[in-house]
Amino acid sequence: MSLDTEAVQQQPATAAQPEGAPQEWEPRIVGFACNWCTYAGADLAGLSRLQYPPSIRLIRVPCSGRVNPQFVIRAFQRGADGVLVAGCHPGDCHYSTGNYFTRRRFLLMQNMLQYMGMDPRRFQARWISGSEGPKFQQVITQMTEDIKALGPNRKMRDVE
Amino acid sequence: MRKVGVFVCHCGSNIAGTVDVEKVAQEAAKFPNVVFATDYKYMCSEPGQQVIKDAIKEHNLDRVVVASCSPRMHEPTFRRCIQTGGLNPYLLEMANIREHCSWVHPDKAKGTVKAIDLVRKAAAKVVKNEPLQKSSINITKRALVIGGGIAGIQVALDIADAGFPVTIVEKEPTIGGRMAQIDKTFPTLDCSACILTPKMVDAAQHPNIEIISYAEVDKVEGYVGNFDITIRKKARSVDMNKCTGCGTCWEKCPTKVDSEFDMQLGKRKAIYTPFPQAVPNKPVIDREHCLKFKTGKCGICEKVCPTGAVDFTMEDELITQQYGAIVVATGFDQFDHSVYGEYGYGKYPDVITGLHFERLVNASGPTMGKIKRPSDHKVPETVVFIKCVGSRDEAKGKTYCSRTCCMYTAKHATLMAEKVKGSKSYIFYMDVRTPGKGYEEFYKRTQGEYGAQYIRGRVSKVYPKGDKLVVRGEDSLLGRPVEIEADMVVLASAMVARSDAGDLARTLGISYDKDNFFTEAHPKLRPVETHTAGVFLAGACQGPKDIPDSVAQAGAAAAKAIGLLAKSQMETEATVSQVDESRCSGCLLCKSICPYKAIDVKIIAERVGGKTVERQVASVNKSLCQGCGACTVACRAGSLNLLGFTNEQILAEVEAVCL
Amino acid sequence: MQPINLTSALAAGKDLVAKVQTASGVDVKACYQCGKCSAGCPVAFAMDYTPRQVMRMLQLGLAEETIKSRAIWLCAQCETCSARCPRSLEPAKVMEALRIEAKRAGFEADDEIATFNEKFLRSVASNGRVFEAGLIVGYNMATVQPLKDAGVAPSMLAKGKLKLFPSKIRGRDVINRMFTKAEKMEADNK
Amino acid sequence: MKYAYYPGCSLHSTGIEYNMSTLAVAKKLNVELEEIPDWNCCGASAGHTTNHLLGLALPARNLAIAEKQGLDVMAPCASCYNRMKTAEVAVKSSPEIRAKVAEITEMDYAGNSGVKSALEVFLKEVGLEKIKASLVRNLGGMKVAAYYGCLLVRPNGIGMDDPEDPMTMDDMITALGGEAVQWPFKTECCGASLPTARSKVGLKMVNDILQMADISGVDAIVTACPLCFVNLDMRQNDLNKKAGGNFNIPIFYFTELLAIALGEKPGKVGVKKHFVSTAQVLDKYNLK
Amino acid sequence: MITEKMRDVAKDLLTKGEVNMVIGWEKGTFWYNSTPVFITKAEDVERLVFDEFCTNNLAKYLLDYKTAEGKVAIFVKGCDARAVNRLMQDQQVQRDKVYLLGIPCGGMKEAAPGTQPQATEGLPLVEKCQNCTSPNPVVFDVLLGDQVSVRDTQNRFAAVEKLEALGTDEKYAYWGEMFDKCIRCYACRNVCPACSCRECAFDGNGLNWLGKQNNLQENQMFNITRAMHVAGRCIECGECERVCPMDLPLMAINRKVIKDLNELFGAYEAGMDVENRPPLGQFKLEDPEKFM
Repeated sequence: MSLDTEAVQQQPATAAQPEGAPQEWEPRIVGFACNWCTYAGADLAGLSRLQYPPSIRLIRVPCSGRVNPQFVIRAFQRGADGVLVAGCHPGDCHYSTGNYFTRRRFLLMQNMLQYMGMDPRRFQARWISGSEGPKFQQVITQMTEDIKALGPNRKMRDVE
Repeated sequence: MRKVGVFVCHCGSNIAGTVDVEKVAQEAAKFPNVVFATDYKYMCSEPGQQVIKDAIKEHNLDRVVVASCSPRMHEPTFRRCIQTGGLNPYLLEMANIREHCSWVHPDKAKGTVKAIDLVRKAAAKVVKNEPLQKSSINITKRALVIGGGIAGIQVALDIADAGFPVTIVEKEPTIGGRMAQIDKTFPTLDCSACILTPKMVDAAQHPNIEIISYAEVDKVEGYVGNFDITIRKKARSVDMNKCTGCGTCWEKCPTKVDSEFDMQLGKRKAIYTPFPQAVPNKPVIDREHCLKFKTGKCGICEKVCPTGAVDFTMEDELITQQYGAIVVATGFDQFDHSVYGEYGYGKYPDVITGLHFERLVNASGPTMGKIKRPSDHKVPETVVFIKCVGSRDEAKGKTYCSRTCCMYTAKHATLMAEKVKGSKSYIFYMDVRTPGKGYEEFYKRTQGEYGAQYIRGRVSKVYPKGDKLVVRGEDSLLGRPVEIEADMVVLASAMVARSDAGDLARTLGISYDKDNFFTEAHPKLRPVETHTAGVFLAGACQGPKDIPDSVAQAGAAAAKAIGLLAKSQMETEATVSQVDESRCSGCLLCKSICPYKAIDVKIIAERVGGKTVERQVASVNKSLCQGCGACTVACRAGSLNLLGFTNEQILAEVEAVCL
Repeated sequence: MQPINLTSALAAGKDLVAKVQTASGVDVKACYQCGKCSAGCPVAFAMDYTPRQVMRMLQLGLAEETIKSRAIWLCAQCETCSARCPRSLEPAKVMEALRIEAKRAGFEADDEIATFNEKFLRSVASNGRVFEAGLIVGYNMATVQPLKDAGVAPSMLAKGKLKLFPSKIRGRDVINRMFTKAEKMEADNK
Repeated sequence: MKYAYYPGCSLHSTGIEYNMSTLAVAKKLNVELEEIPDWNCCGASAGHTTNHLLGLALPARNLAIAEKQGLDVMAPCASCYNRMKTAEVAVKSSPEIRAKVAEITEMDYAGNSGVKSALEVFLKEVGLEKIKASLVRNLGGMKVAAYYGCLLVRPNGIGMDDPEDPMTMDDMITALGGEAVQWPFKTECCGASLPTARSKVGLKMVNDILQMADISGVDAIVTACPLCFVNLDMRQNDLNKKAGGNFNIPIFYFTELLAIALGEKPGKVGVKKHFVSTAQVLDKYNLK
Repeated sequence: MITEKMRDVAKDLLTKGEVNMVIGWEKGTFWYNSTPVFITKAEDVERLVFDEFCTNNLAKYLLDYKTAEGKVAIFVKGCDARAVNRLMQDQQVQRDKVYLLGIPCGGMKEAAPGTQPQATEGLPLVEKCQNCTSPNPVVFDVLLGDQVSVRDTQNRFAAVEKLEALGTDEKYAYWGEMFDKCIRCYACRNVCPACSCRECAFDGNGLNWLGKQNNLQENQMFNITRAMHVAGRCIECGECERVCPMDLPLMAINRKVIKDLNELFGAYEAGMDVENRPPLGQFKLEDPEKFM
């Protein structure tokens, strides 16, 4: 095994920062959240005023089973530093079975991205229910820290 | 070029306190297609909504973005708002800058950056929004109830009382179901027949209820609101219009047959009603045993019938009728304990089941309510009850707990103590589960007042020794093997799905679990619905249940059915899947993963190389589709798209947040 | 009765329980203590712990007590328990694995049965087959009951049921090597 | 029909009648038996409860030899049958075990040669129809309890008949003109080596079985296991002397009754070697 | 000899009118290649051959004759047969419209271009055949020749495992180099029997899943998406890799997916039958739960 150099070599890049951004680099994480569980969980985090880094941008979908792997690749292409797919816990799917397909699809996708040389921390999937505001907070915080440690993503990106 | 208006809400200080809302509006104004952007203190208030409506007119807006709270909160509000403002309600997108931003990011600078991103995302999506329409379907205001046990009767009465016609289709010659076989009901010990038979009569006499007994559902076509259902009325050999139920025929019939109703402990005739209070109280001829059908001779019933109702030439009849809703209430079967060699493979006559015991203790049962054991009609004095027979046994039975056995076994022990003075009941159990009103108290009385001896352990073997049955168990609390010489052994056999449940499920297009119980649409939130819209569940066909639970579920299923029938038209989801037929190759992988069976094959004709050829494509039934979007990802070619969450819309959002 | 400290018991018994689980292929946690095994066990009446209790002790990590028990030696390996277990666990296999562990740890609570087994196998190892006359004599001598079963021996000899000399197979050396290798492989495995 | 014959240690000593009668039946039914050359002990329960691999390797060596002969094995002894079947199943289901066993036995056994009990070979393969056609005399209504013990019917997947209520021998008794008494202790354990190793415990187990047979009103018990046979036959005397029993139930190997019904002289199949005399009952039913 | 049998059976089928076309192989321009041939007349059957160079998987040609009248007969090796199953599962080919002539296949060989004819024994097997798991047709109407035994396939995932062992950045660098070469000619897709869409997601004037630029990023998008689209559907015929003009190690991607699917969701080989749905089209409640 060779040393994973990504984390140590790449310094936070400032050049690619949006105009007027604060000094500390904030990663950009695209999150796909199912309407019934994770989106509601994020709402609950808000209602409970649970603070987490402003790195996440949630895209609302009806079900995690709606998330096409191509959306994930497109996010990386366009400059996402991390991608999160989140939905109801297995057994809790509003549509009964959607997240079981999600589970298979993204387990495979995660392996594939890793095989292609993406750090697995950049693409994660999580089950967050509508009552798990604290879990949403914790997942976003952790993922942001993970990605901060890795630095900005350069892989698969088509914008410099 | 779209004309998008962006409306940023302060939500008092809820948003404005940590997000620079004016800056958000200013930035939003620079986004492509945005022609107007403003902020306001409370966007959801009357004046706030007026700001939107006015702007739509003034700036000729064709799309609207509201940046405020969660769409799960106010999306319906703002959809109505733009609708009154003259726009299709689906031309709205919301940016959740409160729950997802101002409330969680105290750093105003960072929060503002994120809020701008969220608005950009919404604006990018809304540009791709198209006007959507909810479609509507007509509802046939009639319900079909399959199964006429206590659950089915309750459903039918409730729906009928609400003013809708109901048909009960019952497989047996009479309604009443399992509850009619039961003697007393726990925990009150009131007589089962006394509370059931009045309901049976109510159902029979209700002007809105039609009972078709000795019949089965043959075919189901159509969908919610418009099911075309074919019912097979089995040949009864008795003309229901002529028969008065006088009973002369079954008195004179020479053929005796083991009674199914009495669990083979008593006899009935070849022309029979299962029990005296049957509804309808008109007999059927059991062709398998009737001498006339077997040998061509006899025909006594025909001769003695005063109204000439007996008709040996009768054939099965198929009738087709339209229904708006279906309630399935087909009940349960009792587990067949003949798989247990250690309990004698069902060959020991005095090893009986709970339902047998019900008949033995029932005053109108084969022993007139005197408890006598089947082998030699002796009154048993030592009785062993074994619980969890077939339940909680993955090796030979079912994995689940049958829920009712703890209580009915306690009831049986109570009845033993009452009916046979000086008798002793031993109950082998693994756990005693009594979660119900008055249940634990009943169990306590059984142990205390009625002196039933509870022994924790599963019985390993029952074998005859002389005229006794030796029962070997372990008292697992003591850690020692125990033996009881009993006169009779009663097995609390599991409740299992009807043997033909799978067939009915396929006919109805509903799903069933590994044990053949019908599956509810959601284990918590939609417990009486199925995945097939318009089909509801009541009673033990969905899983083991006692009478109170079955009746409660029946009421719930009736309410759901009434809710459906009360409308003359039903609105369906606007955000449904759509097939691009030109792209669809007809592989139908989508069909196999749709949880609602909303996708079907459709044959289309098209011109290829100068000739017309037919090919198959997928087709979405808008009334059934619930808009989950699973099919869109299964489709590699992207020929399926989910309206409201199209690939184009989601990709636009991805691009917008990555900018 | 001393209370059992379950916290330390679980930790202390972990390795042994794991070994028994691997060797027997039985997940002891899956046992729900219904007692059907013990109810049907033909030897339970003579055991210090019923088979169910053996399973329970393993669940709680009291593994050492199980390998010191007499129950594991009394088990006749009739597999009635395994055939009737509603969870398809196989207590008989657990007993088998516990015996092997007990031997390894030097606990042979029931000397008589352990001795019998040992003599039996020694007979096989040296002859390739069991020499029953030698086995009975050797076993009774070892357990200091030289006259037990002695009464039947003469009549057995007369009926041609006992031979005075062992029947030995040609491949005795192979059998001998098999014993050595099997012992070594099982030892390496642990 | 030809099988590799695995008599096992018991059939050469305590179970000598079983050997004699098995060979006699085989001859009558034209089943050719070729003894496995230089076979070794299967290890019985002492083997596998001492060392798991040894418990597989001992029977596997015999099976490997039979595989070279190109024959399936017939093992009359229930214990040998059970051990060989276990080895067969284990080797077939796991290449890893197969390799280990091969290393120990110095022979590869691929699982191609399987094992059958004598019950299966005579009553299932040859079949009751053929047996009925060859009967010379019948049991004349002798009341016989079939006793299977544990190892023929357990565990699930290895046993050759139902573990709770096997019928193979009962059907034979009926076919031979006897009355197959239905009794609940067909598969109750006789204690195996316990009557020898721990006689108090073992004798109680034997006692229970004999008692149940007694109250079921049987003339005789028939078995297919040499260890069960010894326990039931030889221990009656012990029980009568030490425990105040009063047993006098003749025990037969199923092959003995079968051979007699097929015309063999009782003396030739070893019935005189039993501890409990068989003369009375054979006399009663004209089977001398 | 298989070739004789092929000709006999083809002639018979065409003469009797049972089929209107026979798809097989004929000798190509060079001694070391045999190319697809489409025979419609009985007198042309002599063109048919079967030798160690019939590498092409013929199944996908069936799509060209979907709407044709009558039946088409097609010769199928193990991989062609699995490909036919694959297409049938996608409902692109109807079983009663094809007549399958099975040929057990000992593996295909290759010779360096331009070399002189030589004995085929000494030639190496082509890559795709070295680890072939199903040399015998899994579906056929008649079988020509005797079943052959399966070769040792222990090295099936060797290339995948080698790549898996690389570090993250090394992997990225490796694949970056590979995909940089990709010219997006789509030959891999066009030849693939798992790519049965009427119109590919990457074609047409609908949504632009893929940009038109030929750069690394779009090539990555294309290749990863292609792998996901054939996930659980790839029958390992290796045609994509064979036809790739840039020699991309495409099977190292496909086999990675096969390996993962088998490890994660239980053994599944695509195209062994038509009933068993691909793993991404089904699920089990007890699937591995790694997301928590």
